[in-house]
Amino acid sequence: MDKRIASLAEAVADIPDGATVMIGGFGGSGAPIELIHALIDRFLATGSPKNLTVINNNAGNGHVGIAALIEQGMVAKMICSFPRSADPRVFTELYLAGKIELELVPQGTLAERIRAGGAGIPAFYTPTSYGTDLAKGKPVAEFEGRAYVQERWLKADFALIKAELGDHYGNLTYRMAARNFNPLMASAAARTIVQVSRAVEPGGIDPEQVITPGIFVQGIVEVPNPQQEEVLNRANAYYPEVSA
Amino acid sequence: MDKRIASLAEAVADIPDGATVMIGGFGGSGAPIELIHALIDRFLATGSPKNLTVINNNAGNGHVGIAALIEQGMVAKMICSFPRSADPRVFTELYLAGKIELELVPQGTLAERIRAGGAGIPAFYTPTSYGTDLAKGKPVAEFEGRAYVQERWLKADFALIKAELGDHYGNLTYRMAARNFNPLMASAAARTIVQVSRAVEPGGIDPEQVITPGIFVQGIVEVPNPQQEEVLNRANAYYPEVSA
Amino acid sequence: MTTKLSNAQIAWRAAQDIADGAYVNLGIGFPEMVAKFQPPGRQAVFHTENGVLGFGEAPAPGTEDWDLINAGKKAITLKPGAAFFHHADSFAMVRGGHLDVAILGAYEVAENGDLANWSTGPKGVPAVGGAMDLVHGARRVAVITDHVTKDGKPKLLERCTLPLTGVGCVTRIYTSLAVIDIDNGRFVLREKLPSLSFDELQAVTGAKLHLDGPVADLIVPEI
Amino acid sequence: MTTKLSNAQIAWRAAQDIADGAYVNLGIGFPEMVAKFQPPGRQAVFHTENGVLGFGEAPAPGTEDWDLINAGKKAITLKPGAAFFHHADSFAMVRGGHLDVAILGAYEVAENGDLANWSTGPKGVPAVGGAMDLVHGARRVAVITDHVTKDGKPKLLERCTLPLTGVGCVTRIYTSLAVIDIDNGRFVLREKLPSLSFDELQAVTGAKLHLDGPVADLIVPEI
Repeated sequence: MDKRIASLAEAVADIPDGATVMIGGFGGSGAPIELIHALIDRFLATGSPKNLTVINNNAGNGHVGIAALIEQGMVAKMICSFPRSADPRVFTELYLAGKIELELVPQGTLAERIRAGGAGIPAFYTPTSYGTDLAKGKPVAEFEGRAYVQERWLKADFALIKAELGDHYGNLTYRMAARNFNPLMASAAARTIVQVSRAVEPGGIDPEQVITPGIFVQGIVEVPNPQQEEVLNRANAYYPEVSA
Repeated sequence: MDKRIASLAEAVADIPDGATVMIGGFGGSGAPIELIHALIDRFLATGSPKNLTVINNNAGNGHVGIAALIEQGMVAKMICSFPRSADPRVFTELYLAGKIELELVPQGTLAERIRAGGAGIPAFYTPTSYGTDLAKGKPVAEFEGRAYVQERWLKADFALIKAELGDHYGNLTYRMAARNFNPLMASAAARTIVQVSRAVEPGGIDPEQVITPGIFVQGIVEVPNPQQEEVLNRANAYYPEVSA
Repeated sequence: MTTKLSNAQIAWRAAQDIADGAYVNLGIGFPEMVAKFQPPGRQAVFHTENGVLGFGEAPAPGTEDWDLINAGKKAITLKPGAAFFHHADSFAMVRGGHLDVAILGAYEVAENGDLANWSTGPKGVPAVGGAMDLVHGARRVAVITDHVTKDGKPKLLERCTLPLTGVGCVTRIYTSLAVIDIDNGRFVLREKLPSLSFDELQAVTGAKLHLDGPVADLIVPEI
Repeated sequence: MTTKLSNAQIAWRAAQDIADGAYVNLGIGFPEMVAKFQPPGRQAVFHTENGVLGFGEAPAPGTEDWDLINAGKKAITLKPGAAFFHHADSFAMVRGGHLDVAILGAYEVAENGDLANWSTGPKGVPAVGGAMDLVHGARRVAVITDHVTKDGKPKLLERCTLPLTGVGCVTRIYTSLAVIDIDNGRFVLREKLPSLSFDELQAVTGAKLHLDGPVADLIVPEI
């Protein structure tokens, strides 16, 4: 019942080479920077994990967080809606060099595919992308005179997400727009690891205010005062730090 | 922007004969008893609305709320998962007499069909009911070696729901397990009318704690100290009251 | 000499297989009783379809809050760490494979894992509730039931005769006489009342009972 | 004499068609500007895909909270009555037809309502974001755009040449020269700059402009 994990290193220790990993956040808001950096630390120390498939709305910004993960060569494939950012060079250069794969998914379809993965819905129909290049090869069907595209669920081996409060059972709240993809990814991964800004006892979150019930969470690690990607990028930060 | 409606009578005034009406609640919890009774009052005064299709998890209990709506002969069809209750006589007698139609839907499928209606998903696949009588006539498909049934979205002309707090823009919270189908139905109806136990100014609900954002709500009417179906039934209540 | 287990004793036996920290849904009625018999030192988290995770026992009579009920519409209480959610999220937990165990009642169970527990046929008012979702959602679907019907007919059959709730979904059956696994389309006997011979048990079972290793004595406390 | 509207003026014109109480999504970049020009006495509710309804203008520099951003990753503020939700609920609002208006930029718009605004072709990194959802979700999809490309070529065409964002989705176009409706597969001119003749406008438009009633003068304030 107690899902607390003592350290960031331990929290990411089980992610194997080739894993599919959902990473929460929309741009920097809700991005679990410390969990991502712990994964990089492990890779630098052990050479693993690599060949990851990463699911996130974006493909990194600057040289921290997901951008740093990509920059280390740990990511074989990105599944995202918007691989652009203020500073998308890391992804862009690898992509144009053919060294990283991209599956581009409309943002609402990405969200719904993840939700479907968590909800046991293997496929659903959406009007989104009908008649466009992103619908190529997908089944289409007509309902009530309108055309729709069939989309498949998206699941992951691991989800790395960021929450505000987390109790020992894994019940979570989020902070403002940092909620975004985090609750969906929590539901769609075999193992969901959460960095919470504050760990509380069971009962420390009003049951009305729980956004992610603990049933979707396998591990929580407390990271007080987490870093914001936007702030790091404005300071031109690199991870790991580049020696001057 | 101000979605307040002054009276229960006004709140239900626009529901026409033959309308499809989602009614929130699971058993008595979250059931908008006062809105339902206002609809009965209108029918008794004007003869409308009738021939309603009502979507609810159940089919009424005792002689108040949905049971009273059915007892007045206003309901042509129920779409529900569990038309049984402590006292289901009103529905049972009409059903066995062939005077009311029933579409029986597994509870999770009912919830997901309503959510799909609100989310613009015309169809989805679920393992639920595969190989059973309730899947008869529905398309089936196999995904990753497992068989699934295709289910269609469910929408309504009106939703009558019950919430705890409601601000003038229609942002809502619910009370404990009274949440149940209410937020889903709010999203799936062309017009969602809410009885709130307390109306507050915009800003009176923490944006983190809004369960139903106002975009899904067309009208709210304040009903302080709402009645509980369970309490009414334990008092053997009838609506309208039977004169002694 | 025990000739059959009471419902409470069947529920007790089923409760022994629920791990600490497991997420569990108990069907309405008889299966709800399983919650009372969690072994000491273990704490399961109970889910109810109508949107509560982490609920506790019934409140004292007169203290009920009718906004806080379970799927059987009975009043419940909350434990620390509980959460509320709407019906679609609730069935995302069910259908999405997040529950460890669902324990349901049965009219009939077949050796292929088929379950019939929602309809006794075309007469009367059909009602399905969440059963069809639960049987295809929980990681483990178990049944608790009397071994035979009230008029003594087998409930464990080669094939169900009543309308199905789910196909090939049940993996373990706790009855008033035995504990039986469903494995590759066969009933495999795991435990039986010590007072009962294999042949006596087979005689009240509607399909062949297989053996796969030793059969333990089904011993439960007086309750 | 105005020869073409500035982006701010185009945004101003588009803002005049947004009703009081409307739920509105503004595409990232140029369309965000529409929010600045709500007519007095009207209040729209702005939605951003990343899970906020009811947000306000940008905070003062240095007071940003980077957990409170819009779809363009710019810092925002909240108005009273705002709400947070996750991405699936956010796109339920979009796809489910709950938004009154979406206003987007365009590379090309065709007379059949097709829109191309996400990809300039196979070169570079493709990025789509929420555009494909918005064009099939909002009740009214409008485009704001310069009337021609930077090198003077028409952006309003018989058929799009770039990869489509959506099929038959746009119903009104606010350009630097005109306001044009799409009606039954035709561009119907509603307003044009008074300094511009019909023929001059037609000459920079890649498909036939139709008339259906009087053409009003497109008059906007200096901004």
